[in-house]
Amino acid sequence: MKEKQQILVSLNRHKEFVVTGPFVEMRERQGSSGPEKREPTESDKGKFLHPPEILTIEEVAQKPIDGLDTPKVLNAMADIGPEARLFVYRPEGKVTRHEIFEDPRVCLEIQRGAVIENLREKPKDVSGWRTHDFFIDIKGCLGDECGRCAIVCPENAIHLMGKGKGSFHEIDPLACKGCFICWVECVRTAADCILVDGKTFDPGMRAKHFGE
Amino acid sequence: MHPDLVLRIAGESGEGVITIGETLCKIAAREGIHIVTFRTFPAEIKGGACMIQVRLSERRIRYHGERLDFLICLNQEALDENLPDLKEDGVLLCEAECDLSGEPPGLTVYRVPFERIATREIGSRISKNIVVLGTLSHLLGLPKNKIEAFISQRFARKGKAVLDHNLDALQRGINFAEQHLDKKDSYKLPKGGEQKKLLMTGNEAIALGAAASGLKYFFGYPITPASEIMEWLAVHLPKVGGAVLQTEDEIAAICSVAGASWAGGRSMTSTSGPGLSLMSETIGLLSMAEIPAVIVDSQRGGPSTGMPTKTEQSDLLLALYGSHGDATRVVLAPISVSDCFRVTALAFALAEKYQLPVIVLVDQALSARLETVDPQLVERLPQGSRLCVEPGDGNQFARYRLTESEVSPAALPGTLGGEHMVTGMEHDELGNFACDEETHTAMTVKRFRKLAAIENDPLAQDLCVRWGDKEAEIGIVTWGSSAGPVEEAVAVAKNLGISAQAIVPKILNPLPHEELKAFLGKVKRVIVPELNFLGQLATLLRSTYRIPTIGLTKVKGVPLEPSEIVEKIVEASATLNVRSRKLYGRAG
Amino acid sequence: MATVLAGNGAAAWGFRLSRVQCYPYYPITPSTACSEQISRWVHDGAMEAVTINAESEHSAASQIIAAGKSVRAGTATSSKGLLYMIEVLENAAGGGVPCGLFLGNRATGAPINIWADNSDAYAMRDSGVIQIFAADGQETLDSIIQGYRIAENLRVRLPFAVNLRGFTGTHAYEGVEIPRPEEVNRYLPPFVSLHPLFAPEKPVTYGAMLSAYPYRRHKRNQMAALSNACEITLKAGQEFAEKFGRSYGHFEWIGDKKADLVVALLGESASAGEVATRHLQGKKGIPGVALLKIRLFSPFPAKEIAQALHRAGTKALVVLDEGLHHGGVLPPLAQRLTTAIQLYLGGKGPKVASVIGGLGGSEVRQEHFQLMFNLADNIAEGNPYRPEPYWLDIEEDPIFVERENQVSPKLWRKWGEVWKKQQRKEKFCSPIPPDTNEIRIYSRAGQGAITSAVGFTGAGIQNGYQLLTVPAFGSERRGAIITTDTLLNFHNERRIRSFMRAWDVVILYDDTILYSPEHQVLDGLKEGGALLVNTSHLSVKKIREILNVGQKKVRVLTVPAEAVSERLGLKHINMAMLGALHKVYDKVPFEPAQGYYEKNVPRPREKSLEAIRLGFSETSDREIQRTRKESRLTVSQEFRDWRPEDHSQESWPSALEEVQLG
Amino acid sequence: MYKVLFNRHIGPNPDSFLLPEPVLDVGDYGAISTKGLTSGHQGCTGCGMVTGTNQLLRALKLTGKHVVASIGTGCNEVITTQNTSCWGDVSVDHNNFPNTAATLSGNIAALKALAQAGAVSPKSTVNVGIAGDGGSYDIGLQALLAWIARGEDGVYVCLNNQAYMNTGIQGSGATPYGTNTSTTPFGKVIRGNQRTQQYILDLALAAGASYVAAACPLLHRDLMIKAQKAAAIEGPCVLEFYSVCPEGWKSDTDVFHEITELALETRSWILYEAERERSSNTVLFTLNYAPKKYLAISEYLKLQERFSGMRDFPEMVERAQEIIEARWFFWKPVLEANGIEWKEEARAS
Repeated sequence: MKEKQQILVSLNRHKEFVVTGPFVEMRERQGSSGPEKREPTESDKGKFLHPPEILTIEEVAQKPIDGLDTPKVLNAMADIGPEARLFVYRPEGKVTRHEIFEDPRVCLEIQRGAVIENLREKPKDVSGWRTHDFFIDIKGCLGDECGRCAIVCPENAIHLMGKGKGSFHEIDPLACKGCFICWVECVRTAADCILVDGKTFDPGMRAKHFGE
Repeated sequence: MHPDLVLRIAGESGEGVITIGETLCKIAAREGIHIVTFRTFPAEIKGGACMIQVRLSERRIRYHGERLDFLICLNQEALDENLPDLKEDGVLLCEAECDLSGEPPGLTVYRVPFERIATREIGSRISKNIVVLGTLSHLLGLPKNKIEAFISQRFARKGKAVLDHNLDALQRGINFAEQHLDKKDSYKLPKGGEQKKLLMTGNEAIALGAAASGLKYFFGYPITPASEIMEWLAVHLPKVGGAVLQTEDEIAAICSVAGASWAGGRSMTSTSGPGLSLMSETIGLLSMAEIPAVIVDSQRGGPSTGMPTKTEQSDLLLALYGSHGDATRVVLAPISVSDCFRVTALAFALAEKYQLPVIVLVDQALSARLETVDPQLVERLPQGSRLCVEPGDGNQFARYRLTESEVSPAALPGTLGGEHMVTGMEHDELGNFACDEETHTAMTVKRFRKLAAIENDPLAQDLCVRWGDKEAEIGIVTWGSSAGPVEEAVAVAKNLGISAQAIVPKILNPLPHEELKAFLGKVKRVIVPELNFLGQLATLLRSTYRIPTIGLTKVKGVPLEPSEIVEKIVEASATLNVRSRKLYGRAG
Repeated sequence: MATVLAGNGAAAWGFRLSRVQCYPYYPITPSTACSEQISRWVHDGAMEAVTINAESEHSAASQIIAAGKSVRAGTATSSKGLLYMIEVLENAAGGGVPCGLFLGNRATGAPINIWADNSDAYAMRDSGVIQIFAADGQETLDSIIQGYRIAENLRVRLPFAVNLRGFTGTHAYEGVEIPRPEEVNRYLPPFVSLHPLFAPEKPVTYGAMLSAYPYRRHKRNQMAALSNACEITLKAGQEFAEKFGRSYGHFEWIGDKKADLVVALLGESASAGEVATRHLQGKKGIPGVALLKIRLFSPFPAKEIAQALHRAGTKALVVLDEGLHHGGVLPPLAQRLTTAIQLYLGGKGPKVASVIGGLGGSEVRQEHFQLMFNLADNIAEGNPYRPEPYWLDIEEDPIFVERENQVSPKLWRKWGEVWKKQQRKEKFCSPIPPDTNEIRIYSRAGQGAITSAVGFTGAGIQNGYQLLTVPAFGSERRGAIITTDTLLNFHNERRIRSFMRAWDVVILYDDTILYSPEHQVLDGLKEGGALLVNTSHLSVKKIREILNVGQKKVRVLTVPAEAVSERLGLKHINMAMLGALHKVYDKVPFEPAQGYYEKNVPRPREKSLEAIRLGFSETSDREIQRTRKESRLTVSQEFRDWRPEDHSQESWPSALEEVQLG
Repeated sequence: MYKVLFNRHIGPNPDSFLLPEPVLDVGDYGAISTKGLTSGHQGCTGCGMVTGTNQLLRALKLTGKHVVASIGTGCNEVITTQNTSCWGDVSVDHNNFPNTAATLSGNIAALKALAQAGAVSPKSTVNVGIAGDGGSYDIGLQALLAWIARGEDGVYVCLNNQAYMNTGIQGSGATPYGTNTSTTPFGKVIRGNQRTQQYILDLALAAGASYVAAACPLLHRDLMIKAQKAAAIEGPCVLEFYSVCPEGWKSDTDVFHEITELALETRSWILYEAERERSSNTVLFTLNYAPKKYLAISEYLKLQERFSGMRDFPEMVERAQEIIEARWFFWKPVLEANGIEWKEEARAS
């Protein structure tokens, strides 16, 4: 007796989910034009918060803020001294709040609450960690069609250079710790164009990984 | 000629003594002759002496006769036992072998070798009684064809051989009489009236009366001497749509009556002294819950097991006052078999109309007595129906409504809007439990006003029988089966020149105060003859009317005899002219 | 116009007026009611905030710290709940998250105890949170608003906590002024996060792992910010005074400006101290006395307090701590005061003695303050005193000793000499005359006595008096006998929040309480006071008998509150009892109170008002007549009197004669 | 509990019956435009865990939303925020060790509050909580299950390297049977970890999660599909990444590929996902990877010295095999529907 077929309640506009017994199969839903192709979009244009600015006397002097009586502000800050700060909060460009106060911090390079602003940070040089040098043969590399090595590199050391046919991947010498994982991936599944210490062939390493 | 004939047949129980008597009565009844019988039972189940005394008369009689005209004895013990009751100029028909040494002269004696005829000529001892019947019919001039017709009708069911056998025995009896006996005495069957009479015992009359007045359910437990009522009803009540149930004991019987009667069906039970004792608590319930019920008590020698087959009138106080508390009930007492029929019907009428238990008191003598009854009795039965409420009259139904007319309408179960609670606990008008002082007083008053209402109810009028000269100074008050001897006694006293009058109230609770007070107002002496030791009716009369009474009590297990009463009348009349008033503590 | 609020309710209003946007909560006695009130408002849409039903205080604290990085956040907890939070609170102070905490102070540790003391507040001293102690509902509300103003100040950016003593503070109902939202908005600007998470233009990392160098420099900044909080708290208090009229500072100096003897303490217990101080002020033979009620505990205003003591020329300072020193030299408050005096006044400061009291809900009564002033006087005279803390209400270790055997022998061996020099002076310990009216209600839990007492408080306040209602709480559940006390102060120039335990009226919510052995209902009842009992079958005479009142001049009144409520179909008798109270105690007039009750009685309103009126009218001190049960029979008396006729011979003529036969 | 349905198709599945549109399938090859962490973190050479984090962040950024991560103390947090921050354009809130899910819940509430105030559009941010296996199975379980029970919309990722690696390889709730760690050493009397490992995804489903999935960084296409699905599906979603840890598992730094492959072939790590339809409480299970040829567990033990002790005890290996087969039994219907034997020896015959 044919199992009683049942359609699973689903929001999906392109696929139907047919239940037969314990199993579910996906079928094309009639009249669906298939998922519209969409590129990984730029970050969404949604509404976000805007952090307030905390300006020193020099910064205020260089870029006067419209909507503020700059000279009066500068005088007030001068009274407080070098550690005077101007707190300005202008989410949509227009100053909604401002306040002059003396920076309570003693060690000025440490942010309030030991907060770190990510974009101001420079990556640490970890090149000292590796014991071998790795270099990608530009011509051998498949460029943006492959990208295996970039996706498995624990250090995000491998970057895509260029676009289209002439593109290739390059290892950032400051970031690579020499873990061989990119080499294994390239040899196994891609172009086998990563040179270890300048050599493409290393009998011991190949034997270990591929039993040759 | 003799207006009536008193005849007794005595012998060994099991020899068919009673059959001879009953056959004689049935034939006589068809002739329209008035009959009253008296019989004794031996205590043993089989064997032992027994006798049946039949009095046949042209006029209505209520007593089976004191001295015998005609004595038939089938063996020596019977002869010795019963000879003294035979009149000097009576007739004796006895077994040939009996020796008659020292029998009084002037006695007509017929000696018939019944034993020999039955065993040797016919070959079966049990048909001896038919032979006696043949002989007797010849002596008394009973037409042969009537006897043969009766025998063939009676033995038809038993098959041709048995029938011929009995006819042959009858013929031999007649032949012997014709050949050997020459009729010397003058006794003949009295002349019958033109109308045929019914013949029945007291128990049968009660059962028939109940069935005739709409008895629907009978619950009983077998007890001598009342069992015949249940047996009769078990056969006949289903034919008229009723039902009989034998319960495991008297308590179950009376409780079943209570349930069935509450549910709307006329119900009854019959028992004897011990049974009435067991039923007394439920009589209280019937009175409290105001449920109609009829209880027949056929009294026997008491107390306790006492003398089951002997008659006595010693349950009166139990019937009047049995059950704890002020329990109300009606007590009736018929004085003859035809009276049993009417009084039972009256019991149902009163029970239904006034919604309370009615006790009918008879005794063993009356229960077992065969008597002829006037067939017209059936039409003129007293009627009484239960007052019921119409369904759905809206407001809450008050089962025990206190109204000036004492009786509150009942509601049969299932009546819409008639839902109510029935309980043995004191209750208010709705039937809910209520134990405050006003309610209990009011409800007790309601229950006792019923009895007062019964006194003035037309149903309960002329329930007293009067005999003798209305102006006589000697008064006799008795009840139940003792009425027969009293009637005889008054007649005998009249012949002796002493005027006495008698009153027999058939309703003992509530007493017919007007008639009794009228009667007691006239007489100077009151004799209260009854078959119990205490003088229970006397006690009742003394406590109710505060009158002096002369007691005549007898506990021999056999009915009173007119001679005993006449003797007491003579004694009482002797005191009439002696003005010695012994003052007893007269109240206030 | 003041509204009747419990401490918890005032705290909830503090959070609501500060427009807190994220309020995760986890229930714990005694601060639960604050979270319940906020949940009710949020669910009714009266407060725009996101509440989280956290599964533990640890998560609740994590949530306010996470949310506090983007919005204004706050929560309420007590005792052990706070101890769970301490593991995470470091991240708030360390991360510069200005979130707020309301703490209903309650004992911690074993054995478990749900009543008040400061051990939970003392346990969080090292989590870097600003700690403010409030003394009553009003201070709690105001301190929470000021707390956010201080915490979010750009020179602070640290979390704050407002402490209020459990039950005597959190569950005490009194008049609280609720400022209008727009005024608070002017005082407290909306929250702006310095490093918001939801700002892609400046992605930030909180709680990075810093090694020694950056770590210690960060901690240096953090401590600098915390010390700023001291000055900013003062400024915030003054600005609050300008806007709302109630001034707040680091501490409150109550009593003589020039005071040789000073008792210092934190929070709500000071209400009893005020009464004692005013009683002793200006008495013959008693030098200047003052009560130092410290409000800002962390950062501790050491310099300001030291200078105040110096200006007052204080010779002896007794510090009451409601917590333990746990191996420290002195309990925390005493230790901080001693250090402050030592650092800022050198040798010229007052001598300091430490007293421990009020632990686990122990009462700090007025006579305790008299004892402490007496101790201070002895110290001021140069008598020796213990360097280690004294204890209140410990029979074996009293402050003053009359007989040696009264004290445990080992302590006598240690402090015998000192005790000998310390003598108790009667002039300090004279009994304080009561100048407030007090009402005690004995009821069963679940009968709604508190609702009626709070209603009465509202009516009293509307009439211009200052009232305080404190229900006694424990772990009893429905049915147990509990007490609810109400205080009425007619002099409105000074607030009184301390009970004399001399009752003008005692109310029993049901007559079975008369038989309860532990509740001697007549104890403390003033001469001429009244005893009101809810009963429908005991007469006044019987009650006087049960309590063997004898000739004591005490009025006894009864009210059949059950019958009244039943008639109206009300489940509780508390409204009828409220009306009865007005009948017995007339200082709060009945008619004007109706206006208040129309708006503030529980639903069904109409029936409650009717119950109050009936309670008022049916209260009486006369005997109550027993209603006769009318009979339901509908038949005439004549019918009932009928009896069967007597037929005895007298009533009818008869010739019958008694005769003897034979 | 819940009604179980199996997806007949075995393999990665960008479509979900809970989502109107399928998620972006990056395929096995081709460069991926979005960035993960910035380089220069302090992780061990050849660390598989931080690869998972990278791929997670890249996948979430593919959805075009701003990512806010609530991370709990552990290897992943410590190596990426050592005196600096490698999180790039992701805002990070590290609060404490046991309260990753609580912190996540706090940030979700903050987002809701800001949205209520109209300051932020809620749909443009995804809140993700990242913790290790210790932080999810043991100390953080209460916060995690409570967060799921509250049904808040967010993603929770457990980087499962099967022990407390940050503090020096101590045994955790996720440590397999027989493993040698510093607190469950392979002694003469008690040989290695006596507990069998727990499974956080089962607990999450029982607690009411909308979507759970197990993934491994080697098959990055499958991982990134699951990450995007978790971000898109409404309600609490829980992911678990297989994180190769050369230091903790005492393996070479370059065998990331081989170890993962062996894990999949010996079925000691099963790639599956489960979507729950709330109203009817049905859960659709999809098996994403079924090994062609089953390998015995002993193969998997070879490359990792944490199992060195266990290798010499056949009954322990047998026990480990039973544990795996007991777990694999769940997928019996799907396998048979696709013609694959679920039992190892059945295949052999």
